[in-house]
Amino acid sequence: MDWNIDFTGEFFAFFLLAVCAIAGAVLAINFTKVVHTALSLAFTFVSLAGLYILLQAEFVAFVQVLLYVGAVTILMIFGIMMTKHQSEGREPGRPLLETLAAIGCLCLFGILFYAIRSASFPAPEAALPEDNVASIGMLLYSAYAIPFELVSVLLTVAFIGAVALAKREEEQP
Amino acid sequence: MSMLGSYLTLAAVLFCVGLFGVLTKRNAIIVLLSIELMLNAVNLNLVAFSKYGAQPSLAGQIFSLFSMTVAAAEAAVGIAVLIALYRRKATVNVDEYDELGR
Amino acid sequence: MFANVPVLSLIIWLPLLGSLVVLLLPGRSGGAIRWAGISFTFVSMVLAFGLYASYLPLAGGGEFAEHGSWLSVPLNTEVMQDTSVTSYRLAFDYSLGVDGISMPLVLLTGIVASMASLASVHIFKRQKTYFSLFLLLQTGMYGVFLARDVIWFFIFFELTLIPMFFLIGIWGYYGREKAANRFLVYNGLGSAVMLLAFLILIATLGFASVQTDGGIELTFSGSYDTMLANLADPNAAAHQAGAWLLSDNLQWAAFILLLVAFGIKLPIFPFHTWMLKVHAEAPPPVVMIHSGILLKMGVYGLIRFAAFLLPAQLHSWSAVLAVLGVINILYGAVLACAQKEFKLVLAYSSISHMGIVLLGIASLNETGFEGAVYQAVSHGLISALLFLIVGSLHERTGTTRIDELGGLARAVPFTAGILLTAGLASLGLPGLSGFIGEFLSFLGLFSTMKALTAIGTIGVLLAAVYMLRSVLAMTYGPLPEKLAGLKEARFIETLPMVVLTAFIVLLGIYPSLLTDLMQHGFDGLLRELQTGVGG
Amino acid sequence: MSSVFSQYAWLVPAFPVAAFAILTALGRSLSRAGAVIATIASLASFILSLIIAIERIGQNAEDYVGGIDWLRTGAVNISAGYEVTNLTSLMLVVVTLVALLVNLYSFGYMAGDGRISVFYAYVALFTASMLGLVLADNLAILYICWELVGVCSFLLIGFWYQKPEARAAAKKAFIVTRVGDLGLLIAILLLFWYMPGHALDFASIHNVFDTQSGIVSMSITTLIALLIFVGAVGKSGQFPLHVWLPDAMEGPTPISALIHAATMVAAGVFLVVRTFDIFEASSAAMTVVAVIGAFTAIFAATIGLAQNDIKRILAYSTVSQLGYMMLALGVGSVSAAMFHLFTHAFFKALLFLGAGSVIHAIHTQDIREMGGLGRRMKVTAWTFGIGALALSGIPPFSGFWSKEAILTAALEGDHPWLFIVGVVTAFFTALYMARLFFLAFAGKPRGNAEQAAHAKESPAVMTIPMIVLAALAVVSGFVQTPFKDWLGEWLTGEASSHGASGLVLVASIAASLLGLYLGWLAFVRGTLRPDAVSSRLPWLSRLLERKYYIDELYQLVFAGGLRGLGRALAVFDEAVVDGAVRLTGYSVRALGRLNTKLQNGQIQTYGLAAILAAVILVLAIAGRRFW
Repeated sequence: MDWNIDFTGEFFAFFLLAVCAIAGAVLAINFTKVVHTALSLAFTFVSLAGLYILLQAEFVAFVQVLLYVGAVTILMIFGIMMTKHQSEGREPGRPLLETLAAIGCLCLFGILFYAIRSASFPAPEAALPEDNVASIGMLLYSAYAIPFELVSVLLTVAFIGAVALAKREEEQP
Repeated sequence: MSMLGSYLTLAAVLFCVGLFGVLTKRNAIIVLLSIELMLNAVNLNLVAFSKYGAQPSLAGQIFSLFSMTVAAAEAAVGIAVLIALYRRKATVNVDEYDELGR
Repeated sequence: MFANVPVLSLIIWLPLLGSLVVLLLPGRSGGAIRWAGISFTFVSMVLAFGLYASYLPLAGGGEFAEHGSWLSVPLNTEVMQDTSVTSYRLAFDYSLGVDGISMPLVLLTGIVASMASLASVHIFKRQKTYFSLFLLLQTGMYGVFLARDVIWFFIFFELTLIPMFFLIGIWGYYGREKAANRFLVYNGLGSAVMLLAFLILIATLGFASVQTDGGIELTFSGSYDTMLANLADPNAAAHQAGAWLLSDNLQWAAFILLLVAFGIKLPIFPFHTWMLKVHAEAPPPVVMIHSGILLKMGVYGLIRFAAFLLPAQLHSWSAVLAVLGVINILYGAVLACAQKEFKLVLAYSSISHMGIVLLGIASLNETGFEGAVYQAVSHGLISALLFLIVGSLHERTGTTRIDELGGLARAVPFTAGILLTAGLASLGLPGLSGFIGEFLSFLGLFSTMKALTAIGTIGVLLAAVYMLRSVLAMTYGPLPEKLAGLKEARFIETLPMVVLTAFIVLLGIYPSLLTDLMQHGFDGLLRELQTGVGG
Repeated sequence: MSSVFSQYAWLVPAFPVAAFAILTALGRSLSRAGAVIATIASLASFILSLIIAIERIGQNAEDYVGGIDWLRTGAVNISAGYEVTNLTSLMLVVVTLVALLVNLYSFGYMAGDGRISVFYAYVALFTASMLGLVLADNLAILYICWELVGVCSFLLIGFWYQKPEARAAAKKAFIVTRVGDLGLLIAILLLFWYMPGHALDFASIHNVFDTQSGIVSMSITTLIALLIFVGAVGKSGQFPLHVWLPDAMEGPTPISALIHAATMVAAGVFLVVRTFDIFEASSAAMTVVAVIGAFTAIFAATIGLAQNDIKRILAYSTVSQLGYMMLALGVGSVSAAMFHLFTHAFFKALLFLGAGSVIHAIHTQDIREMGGLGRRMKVTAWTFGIGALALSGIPPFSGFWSKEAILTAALEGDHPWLFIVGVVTAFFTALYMARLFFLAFAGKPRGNAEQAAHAKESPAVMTIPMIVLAALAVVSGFVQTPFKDWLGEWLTGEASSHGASGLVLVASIAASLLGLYLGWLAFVRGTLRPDAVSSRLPWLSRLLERKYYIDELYQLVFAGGLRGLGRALAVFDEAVVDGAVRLTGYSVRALGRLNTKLQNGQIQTYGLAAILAAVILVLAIAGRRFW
């Protein structure tokens, strides 16, 4: 079988990080304690950040670590801490739902995998610029200025919304 | 064949694992986390295409940045909603969140 | 006589106007509502008779045709390979016409609807709604027989369903809701199937192209005449737009869909069970309309669309139709022998009689086709008369069960006499109209399928058995004590009885009244059957 | 010679039609006036038919055909036409004469009935249809009138509708004859498509089957002939469709005389005569006709021996005599059959009117309750006696001559067995008539006192028709004797004097006399015990009394079979056909319920459904390339 893979350094790095990411994801699904899940996912996020570096997306990798590992995971852990989780792992399983979900996901993966394998990707016409953090900055403030501003509005709204939602209802008149 | 296929396959694996989590996990927090995983899988695709696509450009990376931002906002709102719900129902079990069917 | 009058439109839309007028009348004035309903019904009937008087069979009714554009949707010209096409659209026109096949049925509608309106004087519950629905129903019925565009046919066909649903569901007997639901579900299904068939026909057969100086104008429409013209001249159509010619498979699909759609209405075994409920549960005037006219819409549709537009399929399936007809005849007749409720006897006898219509259609010759239409008209009159009597009896005795009635000839001699006459007409006594239709249908089919016809004629014998069994049990014999004080029918009831009987006798004694009308109605189909299929 | 009056032959049935219309329209208010109108109409018909017949006597009169287009469709073009020939003019006279006499007679017989105008209306309609049947120039019109006489017969049998027996008898008559009608209908359909030019008129039939034989193949000819014969069997009460005729005696007695003795039942014979060319073209059909006729003759005669109801005896006698006519046709003698039809019409009508007179007087039909009526009802007794002698075939009464003609035809036609059957039947006929006559009119009254007190002669309006018929029963035989074959020549147009056959004369006279003598011994002298046979062979007498159990058999096989089939199909309709419908409805509802369950409000279930659906969709769309 010809897998068309060059055993380069990049490949080994990719392989290592991919295994980490998948392992983290699968463990996250399998852990029964929520905190373990959250931590294991954080591991996956870090692995993904490594992959971004491999893909010459240093800025994205940085944001990934900052945002996901730093913000989202911590947010989730706060969420975990604010709710009770005594009953976890004790509910009866839902075999039908889980079987069907497994079948559905596997089929989806099968379809995606088949599509990826059978697609022919043309070779990139050019390489990305070496130092692209600066270029991203330029782009964000020129071509993507309006979306950038909109995202900031979104973040603000989300922030306010989150506060409003999480506020205790008793405090309302 | 470049590495693109491998990245896409990895993304597909992560996406499907996340999807499975979304569909089967009872704990609402894990569901939210699984959604984050799925979003990450998509980001991986974007970044991979940004390098190995037919016309490499930074658009993919920028797009993934926006996506991450939206994901962060989503996580914040999601946790807030969850806490509000928890306060009302005293559980994070999604089985109990069946107001849609009533 | 109708030089510049759109008489067909008047016939169709006057009842609708009447329906609105009835709705505008104050709800308390029962008499006014009733008379408005009856008079609007009669106006249409009179117009229908006027049409009959000025109808010339040789002309084929062309002088009455009405046409107007109604709905036109432009389509992409880019999809056309041929660049000379300048205009490409979907057009549904308002198009009416009458010919030798629809003329008898329009007359039938007029007569039966008028008589049913007279019979409706027993209805006191929500009169206003009743009469407005009743008139709406008439618009639908006339429209079905007069429409010359499949989409309009479909609209009118549906227009009969909804008022019928309410008429059964509100004014029926105890099981009325169930009967109405079953009616609607079955017929709705039939309509859906019919619409599918029509869409096939429109897409494959209903195009017309006009050569203008700019290029070709291509129009898809539901126009029946366009379809007929395309069918008669397939070469021209193929030349203009080869890709859209009605392919063999599509023809078969359309034919079978139409057979099912109209088979439900007719009804053909095994689609008949809905009809039993309707016959048993609906109020008698509504059953008069239903059994008298609505079933005939199935006959009409079958001849008009399945036979005229798809003669090749009819030709290859004539044996199937004949077998279905024989099954209908015998199945209905045997079951009619086993019923204890007179309404159900009549319902099964309708199934049996509609089998004869199928035989007539299956015969593929003029005699058979005319027999089928004749049988349809005659059965319409006879079953209307029978249900009129059923209504009159039910109102007096509270029952129409055979074993609970008896000796009516003594208690209500006039009604009993008419009932006996109607029963004799129904079993095909010569001298009454039922015989002519049966005779022509059998005669027609006999030329091609002798053994099958011979089996079918057993139905005539069985008709005698079930009709006499039930009618004699009700009219002859000793009078049960609880029926001793019965009152004879009033004038308003006897009038429709006499009129319907008169028509039955008239058509039985001088059948040329109707057959002359149909004389040229089938010319096109016969030519098609001879040349297009025979070759 | 041109036929002046023949062209007005359509008026003959028109009179009774008019009478029927008037009586129906005016209804019961007419009462006895209606009877007068109907009688006048039948008188007019009789006079006109007599004129037509007289006009045709002697010279070689041309046949007259006229009519109008009646039904025009495609290949079918049927005219409502009439045809006057010697045969039809003879029938016209017979029918109108008997109808007139019965109309008169009913004046007395039906006097007390409240629905007398209805009765006369039915009789008028019957007369009209019967005349139409006789005059019809084609089979389609004949068939229509054929059915109409059937329905009139049905109406009149059920005239006293309150009686359940009358209702049952009417129903039976209609349905059993309808079986025969079905045969005739199919025969007409066959003829229509096999005849050149789709002609159904008798002239064309004559051309095709007589002169241009070979146009229609032999097997089809036989089939058509047999199917026509089925029609005749139904109408003329031949075995195996004879069962309705005895039951038809539930109707008023004048009707039994008119319809079930003289005219309508003879229509079957008339039909075979009209289409005789078809029969002649097929020897197999002829054999069937002869055998059925002969069998019916002896079969019904034996049943007649064991019956006690005066009208039923006469009814079986009618069946038997019609069998004679069929026998005559089967051996190829139209003239003998028509001759017997002619004489039989008179003497059988006479016998029925006589029986009616008796019933009118003592209100019973059981001959065991009669006796000694001869002294109290002289006219009835004498005329009835004349009728009985004519039926028994005693010279010089008319029955003798016609029966002799039939037997001669059988013998000459080389059918010795049929001849023997005929002679034996003649013996039985004489025997049962002797039994009937002697039991009813001789001896002492056996009924109760009240009946004896009532027993007095009927009014003149009833006896005069009987006297007229008695006179005809005596003289009508002379139109065709072995010495002068006048009727046969007139009917067929060929001189066919068959001469006297000593064997036939001797055999038939001997058989008849023997029968009468035995009857006299048994029922008057008492030297022969009447129950001699029944005590020794009880099964035989029971078999005869129960009419060979044929009614029971039919009841079991046909009525029971139909009822069983009906019930079975009703179950099928309810369970299978409607069940399938209900199953469809139920499964749709079940599907809906299943879907409701899916709608549980949990987002994960929805998500799962969406994913699965998406997968299926993708597979369905993208997967097509693999198939």
